[in-house]
Amino acid sequence: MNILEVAGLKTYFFTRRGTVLAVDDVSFDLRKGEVLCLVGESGSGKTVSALSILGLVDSPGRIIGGEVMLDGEDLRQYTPRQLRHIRGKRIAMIFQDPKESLNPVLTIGEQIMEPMKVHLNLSDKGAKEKTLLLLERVGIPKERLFSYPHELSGGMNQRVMIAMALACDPEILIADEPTSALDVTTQALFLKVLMDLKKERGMSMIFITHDLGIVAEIADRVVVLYAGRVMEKASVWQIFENPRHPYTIGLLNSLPDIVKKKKLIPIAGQIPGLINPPSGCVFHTRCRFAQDICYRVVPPEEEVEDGHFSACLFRGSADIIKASQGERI
Amino acid sequence: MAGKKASMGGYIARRLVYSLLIAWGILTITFLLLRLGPGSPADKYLANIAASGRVRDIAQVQAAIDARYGLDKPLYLQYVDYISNLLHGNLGWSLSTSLPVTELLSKHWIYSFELIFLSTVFAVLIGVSIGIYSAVKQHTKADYAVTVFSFMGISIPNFWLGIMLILVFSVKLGLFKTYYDTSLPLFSLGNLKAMTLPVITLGSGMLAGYSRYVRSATLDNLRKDFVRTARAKGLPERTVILKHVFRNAMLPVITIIMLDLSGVVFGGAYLTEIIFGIPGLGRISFNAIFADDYAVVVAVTLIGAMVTLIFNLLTDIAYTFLDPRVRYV
Amino acid sequence: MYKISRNLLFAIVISVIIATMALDQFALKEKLLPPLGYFYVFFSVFMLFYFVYPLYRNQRLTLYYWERTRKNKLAMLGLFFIVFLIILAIAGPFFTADPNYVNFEEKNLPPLGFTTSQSVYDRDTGSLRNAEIRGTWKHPLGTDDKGRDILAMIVSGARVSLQVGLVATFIALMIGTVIGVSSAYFGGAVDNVLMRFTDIMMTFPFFLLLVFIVFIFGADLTLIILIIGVTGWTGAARIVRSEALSLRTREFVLASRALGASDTRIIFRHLIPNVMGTLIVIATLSIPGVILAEAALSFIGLGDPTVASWGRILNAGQDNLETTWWVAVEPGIMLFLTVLSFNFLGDGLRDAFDPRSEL
Amino acid sequence: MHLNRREFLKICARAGLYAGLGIGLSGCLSKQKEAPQNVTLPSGLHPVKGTYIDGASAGDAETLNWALAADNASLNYVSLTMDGLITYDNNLNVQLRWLAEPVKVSGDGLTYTLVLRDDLYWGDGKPLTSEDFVYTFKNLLLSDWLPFNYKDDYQEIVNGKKQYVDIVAVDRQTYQFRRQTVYPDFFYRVTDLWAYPKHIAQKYEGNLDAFTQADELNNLRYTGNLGPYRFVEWVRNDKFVVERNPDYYLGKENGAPFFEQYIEKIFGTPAARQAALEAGDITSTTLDPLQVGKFKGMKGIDVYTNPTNGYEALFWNFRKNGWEGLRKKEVREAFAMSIGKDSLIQSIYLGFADPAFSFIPRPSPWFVETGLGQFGVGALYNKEEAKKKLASAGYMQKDNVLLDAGGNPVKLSIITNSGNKVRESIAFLVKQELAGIGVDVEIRLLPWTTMLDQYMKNKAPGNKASGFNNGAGAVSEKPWDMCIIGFSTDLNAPSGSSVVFGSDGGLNMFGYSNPKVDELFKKAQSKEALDTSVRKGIYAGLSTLISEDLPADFLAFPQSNIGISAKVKGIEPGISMGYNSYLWYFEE
Amino acid sequence: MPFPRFCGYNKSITGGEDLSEKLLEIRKLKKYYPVQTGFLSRHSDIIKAVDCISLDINEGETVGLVGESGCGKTTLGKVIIRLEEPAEGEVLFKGMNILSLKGGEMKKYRREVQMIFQDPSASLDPRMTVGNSIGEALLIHGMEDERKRMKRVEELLNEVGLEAGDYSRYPHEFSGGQKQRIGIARALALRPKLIIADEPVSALDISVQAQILNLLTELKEEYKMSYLFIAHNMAVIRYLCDRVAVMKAGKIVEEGEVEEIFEKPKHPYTKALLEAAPVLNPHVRRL
Repeated sequence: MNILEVAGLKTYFFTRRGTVLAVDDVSFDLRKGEVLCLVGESGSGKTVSALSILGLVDSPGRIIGGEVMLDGEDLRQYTPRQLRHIRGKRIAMIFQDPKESLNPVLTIGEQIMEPMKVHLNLSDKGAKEKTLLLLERVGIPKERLFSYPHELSGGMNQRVMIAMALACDPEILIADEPTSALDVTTQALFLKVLMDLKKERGMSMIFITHDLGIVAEIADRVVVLYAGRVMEKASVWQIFENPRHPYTIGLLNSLPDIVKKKKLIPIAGQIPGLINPPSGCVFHTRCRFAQDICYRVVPPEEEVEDGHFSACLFRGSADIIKASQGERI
Repeated sequence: MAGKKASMGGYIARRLVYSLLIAWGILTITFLLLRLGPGSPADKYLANIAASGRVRDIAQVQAAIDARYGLDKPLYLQYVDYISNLLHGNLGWSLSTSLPVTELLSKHWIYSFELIFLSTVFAVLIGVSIGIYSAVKQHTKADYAVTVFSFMGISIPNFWLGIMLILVFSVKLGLFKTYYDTSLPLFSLGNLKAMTLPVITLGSGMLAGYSRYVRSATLDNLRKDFVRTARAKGLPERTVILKHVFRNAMLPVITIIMLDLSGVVFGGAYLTEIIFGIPGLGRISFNAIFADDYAVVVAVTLIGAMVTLIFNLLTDIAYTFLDPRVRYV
Repeated sequence: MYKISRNLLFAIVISVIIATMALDQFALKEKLLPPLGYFYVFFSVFMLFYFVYPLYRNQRLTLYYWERTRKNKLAMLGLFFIVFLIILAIAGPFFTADPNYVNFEEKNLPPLGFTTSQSVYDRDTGSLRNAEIRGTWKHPLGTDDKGRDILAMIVSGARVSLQVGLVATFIALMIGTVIGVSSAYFGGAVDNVLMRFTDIMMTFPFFLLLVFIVFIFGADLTLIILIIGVTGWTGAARIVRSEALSLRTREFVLASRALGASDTRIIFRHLIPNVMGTLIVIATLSIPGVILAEAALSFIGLGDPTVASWGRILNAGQDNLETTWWVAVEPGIMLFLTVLSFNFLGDGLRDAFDPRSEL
Repeated sequence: MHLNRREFLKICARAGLYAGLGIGLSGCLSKQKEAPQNVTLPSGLHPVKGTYIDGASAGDAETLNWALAADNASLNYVSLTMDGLITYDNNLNVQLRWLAEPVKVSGDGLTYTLVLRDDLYWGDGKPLTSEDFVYTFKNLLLSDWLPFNYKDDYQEIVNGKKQYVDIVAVDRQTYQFRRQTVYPDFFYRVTDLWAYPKHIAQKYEGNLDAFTQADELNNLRYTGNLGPYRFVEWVRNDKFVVERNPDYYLGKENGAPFFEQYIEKIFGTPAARQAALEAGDITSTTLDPLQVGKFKGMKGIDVYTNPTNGYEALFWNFRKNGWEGLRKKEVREAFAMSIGKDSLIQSIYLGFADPAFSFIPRPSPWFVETGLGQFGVGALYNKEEAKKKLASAGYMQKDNVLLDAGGNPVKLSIITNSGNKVRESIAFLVKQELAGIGVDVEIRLLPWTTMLDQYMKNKAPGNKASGFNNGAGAVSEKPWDMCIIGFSTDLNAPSGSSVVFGSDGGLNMFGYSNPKVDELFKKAQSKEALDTSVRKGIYAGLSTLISEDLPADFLAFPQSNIGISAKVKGIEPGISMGYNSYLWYFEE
Repeated sequence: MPFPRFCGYNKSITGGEDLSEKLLEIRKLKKYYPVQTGFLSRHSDIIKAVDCISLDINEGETVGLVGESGCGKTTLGKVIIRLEEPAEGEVLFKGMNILSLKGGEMKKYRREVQMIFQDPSASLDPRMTVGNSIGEALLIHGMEDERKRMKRVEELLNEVGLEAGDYSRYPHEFSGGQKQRIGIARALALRPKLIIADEPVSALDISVQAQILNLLTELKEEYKMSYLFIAHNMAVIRYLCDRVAVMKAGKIVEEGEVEEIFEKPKHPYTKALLEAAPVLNPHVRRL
């Protein structure tokens, strides 16, 4: 059932100041037809993980370990040419800032048609027809075919991005914070279009976000990342109702809720730098429950309940369970 | 759409008006320069007469000649005369070559044009390609080689380079003629061969400069999100570079090339023409300076400024077609 | 408090310099310094007060940018050569011969380790007498056609080149900064007028204009420096303006305005220090251009004839490239290395000051 | 790359200092030989072939409309297409060109009769007649509207009034100049001018603008068979191209000239010019002394060393803003005695010059060697002696420093134009030498215009305009003490140099005044000087007087070196080497 | 549209009599930007950034201003602090019209009203030490003694959770959250009565957001200040504010007590905003 499996992924950036451990031993899998959310704050490695899947990490970054299995084949063993045939065709990706992610000097029509011409060998005419259909489907008037990105609003541009991603009917769509540059109302409309399309085509989706609200809204399963490592992996229900990692708990406690006013309990301290990440558990510098052992031992991911993994040495401790339930008012 | 066209027309109109304003400023400054020069047209004849050492009463001759050239009029009337003469295409009479300045320049501009044109083509073709190459291969040995080579190209005084080239390739190796032969038809094979050393002399600095600009512009654009999008679409690397990166990178480079035209190219062409004996505008004005033939010097300065102005205008207009974003400015 | 005292101190020092200059010009019989000398003193004092002292005071920031620059090997190479050149220009004349000392007995000596043959015409026999000449330790880089020591000339040429490069660039940047900042800050009509004027100046082919003006007013080093400074500010003005414009809307400037900071305070405490990085980069990258412009001017015979600049030595040597090649080749190499060094350093500084690479 | 404003030293123009085929107006001796065409061609054929390219220095000609020209290059260009009345060979003997017979001077020295050949015609086939010459003189050169440079040459003072000499056409081939006063050098004035075709020039008469801009006069298409070459094109600042004139009147028998084309090619720098010769791209060019050794050793290139008619001298400022010491003869002598001319020639000219003691160069028929004060050479090169002379004039030495009467060290300035490397070197050498007698010299290298405007031009108090000589009371704007400058001398008529040394000479910028000199110059132009031997005596006296009074320290008569491809044959080296260039030919 | 367009202070909308003391009153404020569209047709288009807005802020109150990007909320903030000049209208601070203030009075006003900016990286001068940035306010307002200033700045640093030793460090040495703390310290330096916080947390990470929100709440108590809190995140507004005004296209479409607005939004736009905001509960899914 797993269409994509990522195991032990390590992507480091070799900068002049030192090696940035952007993604350090990250594993997760994506099941057919589900929405997997990668959640984390800036620098947690969620975007780099996604880029690593497609081999799009730019210099000075390099994937130095792990496997990316697509339908049982390791994409890391692929030649650049083979990988190119996966990109856009079997796995498509959309990015955070639609304005920046579209080439400003090409019309949107041209940009949508590009992958079709490359992967499907469509003629100009065929590509154009298909593009018009796609545009209609994502809700863009067809006379916009010859518009340039700057002539469209952010929401519209993000729809263009979807149309482009869906051009070759990929099996997997990776969406990297596609809504964070959009207004709330636009975001809601956009998510609707995205989820409808996903259901329609039975795609699997990796959705990267820092917004737990969106996670609650669309995810089937969730991977919580922090400082390049996986903290917790579980279904969306488990995450929100029974979080078993202090970081997840901290996140949930520091978010104000729109439904009712509650007390906020922030996570103390700052996000650590990734050149010399904290020893042992990367979260120990900010963890309320940290013990001496946390400074030394890198906690392994262990299943705490069915399909619920946590990388905390004290995942079952009463304090944590209490914190996760009791303090959430 | 109609609104867009109108705004584009408006933009061009605005540029035109600015250019006219600048042109007027240029005319005024050149007029002042002409008046700054110690020489009046009279001085030429006066010098001749005085040189014989036999005529004492020079003041009278001076007055007569001043009257003939309208120099006894108040300054503003001279200014009006100057402008109206220019509008009639009359740049005055060149005393050192016995030709109307207009005719002199119309005979000689082609040599400068050929030199600048060939050098620009040479510099742009090679500079742009090695610039892109070195950006794509950033941090490789090839990149460092290009970088060091570019710096050397920028730093080598082109008048010195010219002399050395003549010494080595013409005198010692006898590969080229030591001078530029004007009897060969322009752009003929022999003529192009004669242009080799001058073009290298003038072009190497430009080439090096352009390769630096192109490299950094390409690097800037390589980091852009839309490049990642293009790669995520599975486009071949060639297409990514040539279609997506190149077009965007060239936009700022075009401006720089145009700016170079007034500063680097004219100055360089001036020296190159002197060294290789190419009878272009630079050489003409150089000789005119030492012959106190100010009308020619000022006319060449004027033309240099006007050409720069027109090229800047053309660049601005070309921008509206190359960069769709500008149309709304 | 320190700001006021620094400005005050600067004003006092400058008044003293101006007073001395006036005294020198009008009262004293023996001139203490040539006009350029005063210019140089003024320049040094200004740099000391508004460049070196702030660098010292803001050690942490200085160190931070130094660390960033230091990573660029080419820039360090350039810096090394420039420091060498500065030491050469300042201390060199004490160790080398007088560059103006002429000795026709020792004319056209090749550099150490080279030999050359020279011939003299004998009117009586109508034939040439040939002689082999060998380079000597006394003149390691050889001598020119007047027997002047080329090493000494190159050392004094280094001084000239640095003077021209630094002072002309300084003038250009001062003008450019004033025009750029006022254009950005006052906006509206002021901006329009200043920028159109800049446009006009920019369209003029710089070198042609330079040649013309120098020819009209005479080839005097001070004047050449002034002319380069007065015509060469346009690029700086544009860059400073666009930087200042973007800075003006930056939130820290807004914050300062919200605190009630005056325009002068914002210009001098926020705009200029922030433009400073760019200015340093422009300066480092303009200096080679200026040095080359002076050299080119000297090369075509319009340089100050009383000053042994590299361009002038080169000009003197170019006619006999095949016989006394060293006269043209040596200053050419120095010129090339100097320009290269400044370009290396400028590029390194640009990377170091690049806000995009700042965190 | 000389900064000389060429027209300034136009006195040079009277005797060519040319590169290449110094075709031209070289001055000459009055003894006219009835020279036949002394063509001594070697046996065999000289097929017409090849292009002769002469590499010239930076300055291009200014106009082909010769009446307006004041620079050597212009006259040089024109002379390729028009021979002129006569020319001079290397011994300064007259060679007839357009003239059918030698100039007849009447016994009273007042009438000059010139007879033209009858086979000369203009480009449109109309014959060249005496009427053309008379018209050219009367209506153009000597008219009010045309600022012809040599007008004064045709003026004489009759009863205190200036007037032009009379020109009359006697018949179709013959015309006469009729003077009322005697002027022995007048021969040289009347024989070195061309004529305009009357029927063309008439169209522009009276209108300077039209005349200046007249296309027919600005190109040389009217030259017909008057010269060895015909005008092809003139690319400004690049080249002047002429082609073989098949109708050339001197080529009727032997088919001269033998070059298909002749090109004056202008180079930006001497280096480029010499490189081109070395590479074989051009046929000839002048060489710097330093280059001669290299080119002499080169196969395929011959180097010719020829004397010239110029001299370089150190002039003193006699005016009020110069050092008063230089107005004393002993001081001048002392200075001249301390500047060694031999070492100057050795180290600066590398031997290619003669020491100079007066303004008349060795090739001139009026040159005398005996009786000259030979300062700076031999016994008269003696710094100790110089110091004694200075002491006698009241200038004492102290610690090797010369002190003036007030006890102050003597500091003098020496000026010369920047860009002229030879003069620059001389300035340094003079400084070095004068340091030997305790004089501290400051060298000021000035751009040519600055030097002329601020140092050479002078004006008397109350006078508005400044000129090169505004009388005894005039001073220049800026003070100076010594000046290095070069002049050339009309070899045939050195009396022209009175403009430099005469008290009211137009180029006497130095304020020199010696009644005896003035008198001798006047004498040289008087009736008694009609007799060549008398004139010789006058010039000898003048030379001796000048060499002793030292209005300037004459330093050297430079020689010129010309490198020519060894393929070129028929060359007769000498001071007017190019006089028979129409007979030169290429040999493989 | 049935909903009434109103201009001017309409008490019926806010409901109930307001007895607490008014700190700031905005009356019919307008701010227009001209947009150049063509060469000859200058100023033909106008963007109404602030279009006839009236709003009160009481002492000790936190008023939220919510709306989507480009609705003019930031412009309103800038007009209040006089970084922009309005076209029309009045802004009364403690009953004084601040738009006519000049010189010394203006300087006084500056002490009372301060602003916190959105982007913590852009709001600090990268070439100035943190101490100087914070101390600048004190210097401008007459505290010239450097030692005194330093002491006060160190106090401020402690109050916002930084260390006194950070005084001589530069902004690039801090993380985003810390920079925002510095920005807050700078705003606090003059002990203002009103702080305009323009999206102070939207550029921060979630875990840091809460720190800053809590800090703002604490400081409000300590300094007895009012906030005008500009945000687009409804949840943050609900957490922090007493009253909220909803802005759309330069106009305030609805205004009232937080609970009232969130529970019973009247204006369709408010409803849309609330509906679009994601809820932290996977059980309430709408997609």
